[in-house]
Amino acid sequence: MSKYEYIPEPALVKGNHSFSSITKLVTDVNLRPTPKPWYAAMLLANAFLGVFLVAVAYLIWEGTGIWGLMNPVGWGWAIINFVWWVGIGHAGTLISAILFLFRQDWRTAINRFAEAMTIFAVICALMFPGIHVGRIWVIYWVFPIPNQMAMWPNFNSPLLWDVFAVSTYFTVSLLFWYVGLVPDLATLRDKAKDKVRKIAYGIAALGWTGSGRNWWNYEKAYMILAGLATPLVLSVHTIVSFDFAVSMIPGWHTTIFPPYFVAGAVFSGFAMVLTLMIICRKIYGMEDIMTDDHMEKMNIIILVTGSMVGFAYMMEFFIAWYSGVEYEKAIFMLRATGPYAWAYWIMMLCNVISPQVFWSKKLRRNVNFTFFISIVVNIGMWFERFVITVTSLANDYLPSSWDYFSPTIWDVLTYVGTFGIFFTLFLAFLRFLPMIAIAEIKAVMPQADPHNYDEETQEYHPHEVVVPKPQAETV
Amino acid sequence: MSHKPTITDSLQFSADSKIPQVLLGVGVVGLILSAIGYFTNTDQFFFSYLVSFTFFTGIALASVFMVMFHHITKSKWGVVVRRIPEVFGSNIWIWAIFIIPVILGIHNLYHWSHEDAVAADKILKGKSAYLNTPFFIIRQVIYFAIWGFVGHKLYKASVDLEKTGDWGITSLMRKVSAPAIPIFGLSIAFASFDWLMSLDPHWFSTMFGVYFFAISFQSFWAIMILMVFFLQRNGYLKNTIGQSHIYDLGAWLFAFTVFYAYIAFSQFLLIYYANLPEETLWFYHRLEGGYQYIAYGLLLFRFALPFLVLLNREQKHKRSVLAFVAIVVVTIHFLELHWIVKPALHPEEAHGLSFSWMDFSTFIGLGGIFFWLFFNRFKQNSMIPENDPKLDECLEKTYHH
Amino acid sequence: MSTNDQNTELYGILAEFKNPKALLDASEKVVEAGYDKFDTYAPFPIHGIDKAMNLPKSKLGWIVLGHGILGFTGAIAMMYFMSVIDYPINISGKPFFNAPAWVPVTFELTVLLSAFGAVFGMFFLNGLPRLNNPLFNVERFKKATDDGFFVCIEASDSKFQEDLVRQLFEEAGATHIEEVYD
Amino acid sequence: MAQIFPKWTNQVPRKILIGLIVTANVIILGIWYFFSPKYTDVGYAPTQPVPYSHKVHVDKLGLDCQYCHTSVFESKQANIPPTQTCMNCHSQVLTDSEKLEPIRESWETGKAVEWVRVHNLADYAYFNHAAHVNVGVGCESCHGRIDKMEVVYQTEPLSMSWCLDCHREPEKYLRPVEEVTTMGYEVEDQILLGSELVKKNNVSPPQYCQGCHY
Repeated sequence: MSKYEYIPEPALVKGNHSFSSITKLVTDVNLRPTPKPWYAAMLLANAFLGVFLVAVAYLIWEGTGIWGLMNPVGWGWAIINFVWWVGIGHAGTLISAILFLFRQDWRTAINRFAEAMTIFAVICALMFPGIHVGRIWVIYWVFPIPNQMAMWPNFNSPLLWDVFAVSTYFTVSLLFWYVGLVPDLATLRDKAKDKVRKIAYGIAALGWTGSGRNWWNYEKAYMILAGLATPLVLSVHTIVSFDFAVSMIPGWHTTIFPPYFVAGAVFSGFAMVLTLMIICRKIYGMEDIMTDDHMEKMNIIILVTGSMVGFAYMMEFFIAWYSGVEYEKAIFMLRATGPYAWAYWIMMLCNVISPQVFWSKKLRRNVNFTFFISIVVNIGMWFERFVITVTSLANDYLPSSWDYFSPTIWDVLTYVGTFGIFFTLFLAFLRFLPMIAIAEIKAVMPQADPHNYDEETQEYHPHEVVVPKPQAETV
Repeated sequence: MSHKPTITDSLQFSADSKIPQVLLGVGVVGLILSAIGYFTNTDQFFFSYLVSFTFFTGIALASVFMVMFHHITKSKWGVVVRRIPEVFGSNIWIWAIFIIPVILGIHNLYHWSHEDAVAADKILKGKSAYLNTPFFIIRQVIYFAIWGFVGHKLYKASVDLEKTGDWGITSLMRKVSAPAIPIFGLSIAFASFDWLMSLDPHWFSTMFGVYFFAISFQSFWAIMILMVFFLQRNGYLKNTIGQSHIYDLGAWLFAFTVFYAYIAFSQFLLIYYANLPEETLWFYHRLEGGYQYIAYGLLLFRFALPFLVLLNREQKHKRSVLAFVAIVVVTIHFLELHWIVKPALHPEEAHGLSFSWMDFSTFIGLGGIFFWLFFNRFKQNSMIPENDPKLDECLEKTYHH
Repeated sequence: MSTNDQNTELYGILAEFKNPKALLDASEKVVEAGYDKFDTYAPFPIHGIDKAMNLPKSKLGWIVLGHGILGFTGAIAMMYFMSVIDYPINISGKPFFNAPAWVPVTFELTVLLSAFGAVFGMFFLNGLPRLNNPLFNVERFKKATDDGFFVCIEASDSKFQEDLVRQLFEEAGATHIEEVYD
Repeated sequence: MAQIFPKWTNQVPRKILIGLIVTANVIILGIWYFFSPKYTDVGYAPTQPVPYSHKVHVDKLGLDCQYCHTSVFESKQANIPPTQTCMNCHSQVLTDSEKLEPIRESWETGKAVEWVRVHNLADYAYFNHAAHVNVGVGCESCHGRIDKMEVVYQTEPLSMSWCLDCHREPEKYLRPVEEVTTMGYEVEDQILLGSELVKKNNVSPPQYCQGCHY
């Protein structure tokens, strides 16, 4: 009839769920006995955590000399991993805050999950600036608290802005996450059978009752937090980009860095959320809530942000040529053809080319393929930070000091070890906290809207969309 | 939701309204006056013209962007106001004729277009593969071909949907919008390099395309607010565009105020901080000789005032407040373009902030034509995209607030 | 509140309703009847319940604004004291009062303090944490965090009369009514 | 559902809040006080291989600082004297003292006595004795009344803020160069004298980072 097919909005929750079946679906994960595979996974995560602890202990004992740092590359894997983890963290806040402001109700299926990922990723990220100073016991010097050196932090330093940005980001994300959790913790408190859980969830829920007066302030607070977190999340990776961009190093000093870093962060963050979501919804049987439609929407965001990153790569290259500055031109030529060309092309392939496959609707909805691409993207984003950090330093203004950077085993172990932190925390989260925002998902179900009830009988009467017949053939 | 909302307004812009004629008259007078300026002070004419041209072109481009985002995100909040940007976008292919004076004035505007100057300048020689007159013209043709096509295509799809009631057309809109967004992104960035950045041909900033996008988009929302108020003052769509829709426009203006501040500040900070001579000169010229007052004005009136006023929910509901902020933003947008463009005129002489009557005559002239084109098309069809699948939800959202 | 754990004192009357719409209508009726010490309980925020309950505007915005201003001025004052008054150091020839460079920290502290205001202000306005609540004595009240919709009129309301309250709830279509003791 | 928590728990949050505020302040003040060199370093008095008494040699016998620490006006270091300096007298005086056995041993073997360093600045801080004494910073300003010490101990914190106290207001501490080694130096109007000396010697102590850290 028509040349084009109208695709109606998919329902947010699949299956025939009631409020109580949603509660049961989500809280059962936390309340039933711990499954054996969970212990196995936790053990594995703890092993990696152990690797991290050993690597850090040795680092503190021996100093940063155990890493592959050298002249001229004095900033190696620590900064790369820091930026990578912080970037991953961005998706959680983006989903919970920005999509909330844009009234994207589909976010409710994944926001809890993504926020948890944010917090754990930021914890992993914070490890690196913490340990890279070498003398971790004087790390309190970075905070503006009085000390007997009569010394204050340097507020002109982008590294100090980082301290404020990342710690604020961590704190606000944690608060945001916790505020979202309170009603669900109350649900768990009321569902729990044994004493220990009752007390633990009871304390954490702060005595939440679901009072209308409380919800009223609560919604206001949530809205304000979303409004605060939105510029905050943009500011964090912007300030991380300032670490590089306020300097004069060719390849670092370029004005597009702030939005480009933010786009890259969202890009890698969504990829990580997808990786985790695809595994978890399978294991825990949450396919009714985390549907393929969610996956498709996230894949579109990956496509968009991947293209934005590609746009920035192009602008950098073009302007480097256009600027007429020899050093800028040289560094970009060296990136593409020099000693690190392999890393550059991995980055290009993973970040710019690979997400372009999501132009295909079929691939956007293919679970296995999405899983594959989500991992590819995260590899690509790691290499992006590698390319930025290492190439610009290894080949800077003075060719006589050019050198080739290689990591040591301790660089690798420290990085691999952070996965231990991440998965230990994440597994604990899955086990003990509701992985889906129960109250929020209920609120976006059609049954929750009083307008979907009949005025007289107060019976549920969902609104149905009727696609009209075209009046005439499309011209 | 059981009852379908009914539209009580007339959706047809009056065919015998005098508004288009008046606008056409104003536009023609403005352009004729400007033409006189061309003979009295040619350089001044072209610089003034460029400011006005980028002003209105930026609005039209932002309009198409807004429509594309609307389709891509399947938004429902703005269906009732969507026809306005659709019509702005639909005229880009006609608007393309106004790039011709910029091309004609290329030697007055752009230092790099002088071959002797390029030959004497090592840096310009390096850029000459991009910055040369024939390629400049080719690029303008490509830009306007893309923009004109997409803008008109999306308008036509919307009208088709209105006429036929075929919801399947929404899929077409999405299919056009999705690839057009990255193409628009690139073309707008390069257009901003061509029109504005290359006025100072030694200067460069990777962010400049995003910056031009940000300033244009912010003032686009202000124009939208003013357009809606203008229509409602003339008795149109009074009940169709409700308080909540106007609130949403205010919220978007607020959001893009923050976005603008973010982009503009980042660009400034990075250049200020590294303090490299090849970059800071641009800001140096724009922070002296009176131009610093516009720069401070940007901080105060383009960011601080709209931000502080619109922070409060209540204020975004007040029509007088919104109108005031919108007028301030539009004015400061004009001043910001002036601030970008004018210091490049006579860069070698001691220069200072000055306004010529041509700044205003070109603005009025191009503005008159721009809005004449708008109303001319606006009256041909319904003022809102009727039969849009999301229209009912959009109309109903008054109760959400 | 007394410290003995005897549940003897009447705290209020709790009624359960079958769905959000019924709760919305019921709270409208409670307001119409002139009660003001009452509350509704639901597992999620219900659209329009604020109007039905005739709730005043939340004061939270002002709390957040206050904290935001504190963060903003505090940040600038802190940096001014540390980098201009107490120990000025020349950093790459920039002025001591390096306004553009101070934007990030000022921004972050403004957001941080505002967020504290929003979260702790919300808990403060809601009277949380409050681990012991008379309503928890009611077995059915468990459903309030699952799929139950409740209204409770408190005994401390000046208009409170047990039989009238019960009657009101019955007329509003409550599925279950019981007393709450503290 | 039954209550999980008794009523008294409703009062706990307030107490926790107050506790947290107190704890936070205690931690900050604690670090400020206990992590400072004033607390950790002042009073450090290691046992030396030979119980050399400054009190006896300086206060009672009247030796000048420079008799032993000869290089203080010329060098970055105020040197510890070689065994030779001790033997100048102790080849004749107290030749049988048991306490002086390590000195005689060193004299015979040629191996230096291993004195324990008392005033130890961090490696990242550059300090030059000559630069300080030549503009009139007295020995006692940093080392205290050495002439009264049986065993040398650290009297000042040597923390950065302590350095800065003088670098910011040198006129409060400076004395004429010829009085540098004087112990117990006093003057009627220190500020007046100090200001004159600052002007005369053109003293401008660095307060930027690279003054000491490079």
